[in-house]
Amino acid sequence: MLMEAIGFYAMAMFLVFFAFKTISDPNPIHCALYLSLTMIGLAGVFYQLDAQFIAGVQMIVYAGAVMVLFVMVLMLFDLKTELRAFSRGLLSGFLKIFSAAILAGFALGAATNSIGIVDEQPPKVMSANITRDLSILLYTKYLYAFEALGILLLVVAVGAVAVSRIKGGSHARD
Amino acid sequence: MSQLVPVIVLSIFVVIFGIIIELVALLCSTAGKKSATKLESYECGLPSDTSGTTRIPIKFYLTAILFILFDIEIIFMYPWALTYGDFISSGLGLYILGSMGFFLLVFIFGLFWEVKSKALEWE
Amino acid sequence: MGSDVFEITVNFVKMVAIFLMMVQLVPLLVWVERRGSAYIQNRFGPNRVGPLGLTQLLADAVKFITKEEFSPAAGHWFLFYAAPVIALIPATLAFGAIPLSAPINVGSFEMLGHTWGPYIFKFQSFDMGSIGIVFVLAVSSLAAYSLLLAGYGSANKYALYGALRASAQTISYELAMGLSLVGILLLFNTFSFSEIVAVQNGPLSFYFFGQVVTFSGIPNWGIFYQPLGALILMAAMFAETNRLPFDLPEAEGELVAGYHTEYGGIKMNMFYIGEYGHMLVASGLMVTFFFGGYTLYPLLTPDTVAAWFAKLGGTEASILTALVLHVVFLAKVLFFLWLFIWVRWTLPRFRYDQLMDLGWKTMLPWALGNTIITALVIFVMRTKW
Amino acid sequence: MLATNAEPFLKIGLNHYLFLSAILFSFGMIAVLMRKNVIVMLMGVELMLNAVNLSFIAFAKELGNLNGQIMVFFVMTIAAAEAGVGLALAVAIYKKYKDLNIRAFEQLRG
Repeated sequence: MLMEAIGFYAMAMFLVFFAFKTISDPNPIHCALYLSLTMIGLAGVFYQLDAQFIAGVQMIVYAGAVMVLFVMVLMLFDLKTELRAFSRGLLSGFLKIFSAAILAGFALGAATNSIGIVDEQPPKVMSANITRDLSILLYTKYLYAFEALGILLLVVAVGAVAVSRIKGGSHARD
Repeated sequence: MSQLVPVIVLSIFVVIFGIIIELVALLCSTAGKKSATKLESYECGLPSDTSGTTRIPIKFYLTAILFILFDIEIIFMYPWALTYGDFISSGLGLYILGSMGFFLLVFIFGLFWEVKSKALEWE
Repeated sequence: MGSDVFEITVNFVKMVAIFLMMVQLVPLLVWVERRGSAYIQNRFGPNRVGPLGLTQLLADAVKFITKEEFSPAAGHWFLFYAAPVIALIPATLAFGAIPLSAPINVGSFEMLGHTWGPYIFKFQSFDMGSIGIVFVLAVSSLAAYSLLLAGYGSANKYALYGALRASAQTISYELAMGLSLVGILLLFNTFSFSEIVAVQNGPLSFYFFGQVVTFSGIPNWGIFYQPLGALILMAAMFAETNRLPFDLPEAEGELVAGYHTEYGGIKMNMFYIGEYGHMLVASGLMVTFFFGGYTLYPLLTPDTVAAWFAKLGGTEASILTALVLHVVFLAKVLFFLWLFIWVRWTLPRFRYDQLMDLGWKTMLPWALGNTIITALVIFVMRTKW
Repeated sequence: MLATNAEPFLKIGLNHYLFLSAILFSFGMIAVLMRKNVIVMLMGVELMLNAVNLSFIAFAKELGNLNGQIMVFFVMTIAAAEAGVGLALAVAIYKKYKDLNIRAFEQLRG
């Protein structure tokens, strides 16, 4: 129990630290790198929660693909450190901070209040081969969603190519 | 959890190993004169011109996004490959083949469209 | 990592030893590569320092360490120094998950007035169990980061362009690599390395219209079912390791030295360790998926080798068996490493558009076709008509 | 006595993971609300989605039910697609206005 707690708190501190760096660092490329570290840490947490295959997918899709795309795009732009990383404006700034604080409070409060909603149950034993059960479930109960995702990915591929073809400069501000 | 500990330990070990090697190299390095020219980015001997944005072709970015989309489709095939034998031996072979066949059809259509629309052309 | 001090220590030492094995292979391979290329091109290669030029490696190491250290002023020094360290991680972690030999069974013994219970030590850094293959793919997908960091940290146009080229190439060929493995997974229906090795340790046997057909004397290797998959995996691995004929990121005619233009000395060498580590992982994966891993049915299987040492009994027999099987594995891996070097000095370099065309328009469709045909054949053959 | 007091902190259960998830979600939300750079805002969205994934997986483990994991699979797919399209739009905007400030999007009409 003690080792488990130490593992959890170490992992949680890792995640919270890098998530904080993600949103607070002025240089966008650093943000992307911190976020990819957060993703890798989350994959570790998923693994610990008996979602081994999902953890692998998290690494491949998020850390290995999406964040590489983010870093590549940021290099494409050649952005320097932003002097004013956070948006300003007195009223809107106040409103933003206020709403962020309220929403964060709601999220934390919901998490705190959900103690006891799920009854104390004897820990259910996950089957020996979770990945196999997961795939059987994916191709039977969720077959429709799976096929729909296939079509969604096709649409996104077509859309991304179309958007990237937009010619720049013809209607520029100046 | 117990399976994850060695992975974390090995990663930390490798990082420490790398840092130690770099530190040793830093200690043993021959001291040279640090001139502004030496610290400049290497550009074949011409005076470096680091001002101005480096213009990177949009192609790289487009390749990366298409990679993400196809990568996800490939990842969906892994659980399929894992349970393919189970489905066949329980008599559901045609079902699993058909359900993946539709997905693959969409995949092939997407790839065909990308090739056709010259999104994958490099010159 | 283990339940008591002895097990934890052994596991840690084992992990470090496997990592150092990977690191140690680099100077040896560099020597083989130099001498081999010289042989191929009818030259001598480094032959002055020591017998056969072997101590050239030591001289090089001294040179690498004593090079002057500096980072470009315009660059980002932390990322510049972090990139070589990060380059080591994916290859190390991926290599750690591949089983290098049969597990060692250690019986209980007395030491320091304490009975240490029976242990089973896997001959690999860590066993990821039922998701081994996904783990290797996941870890090797992180390889793009060190390239991008090197390019960004150097603040050099050639380095940045080389890094973008390298990472675009790496991720493009990752698709073909991932898809070429689907065929072998369809056959063996498992993500676990040890199960894949166990299946291949036997006579060639498959379903033929619902009937099991067995050819005794021929091993049940993946290459006999998936020759195209093996070929695509091998080609994709060449691109993943950024070696000739796919070493466009460092095409010196166009990009000076690609993403390591600004690197010198030991930092450059660490990139080399990463590259050769990737070669090692690639060879290990080829051997494990298509060539029976550490077994060589019918001659050297865990059972037959254990029978040689049956007289010794217990722990010693287990250790010796594991070592013999490890030699089998190493022999296979060294063949593929030599193949990497051989191809490098034989084929010319592609052009970048040819490279991308090969990845997206040739290898991806072929891998897709391989998957579809494999699925259809397996469906027809395994169904009881 | 100490053991019983410390038990809520040492016995890691669903609540701990939900709390972690809530913290990460709040961070993502703050990034979306308060950063100027469009791409960093997209990163905030990714962080929020990941926090939700974490609570899905924690519930899946607690209830011994794999539906949560399947849902995470789908969320990841859609998040990756969303990131792709979002970045495509950001690149298009950058090409037009040479700026990634969220203010540049105010020009987008007609």
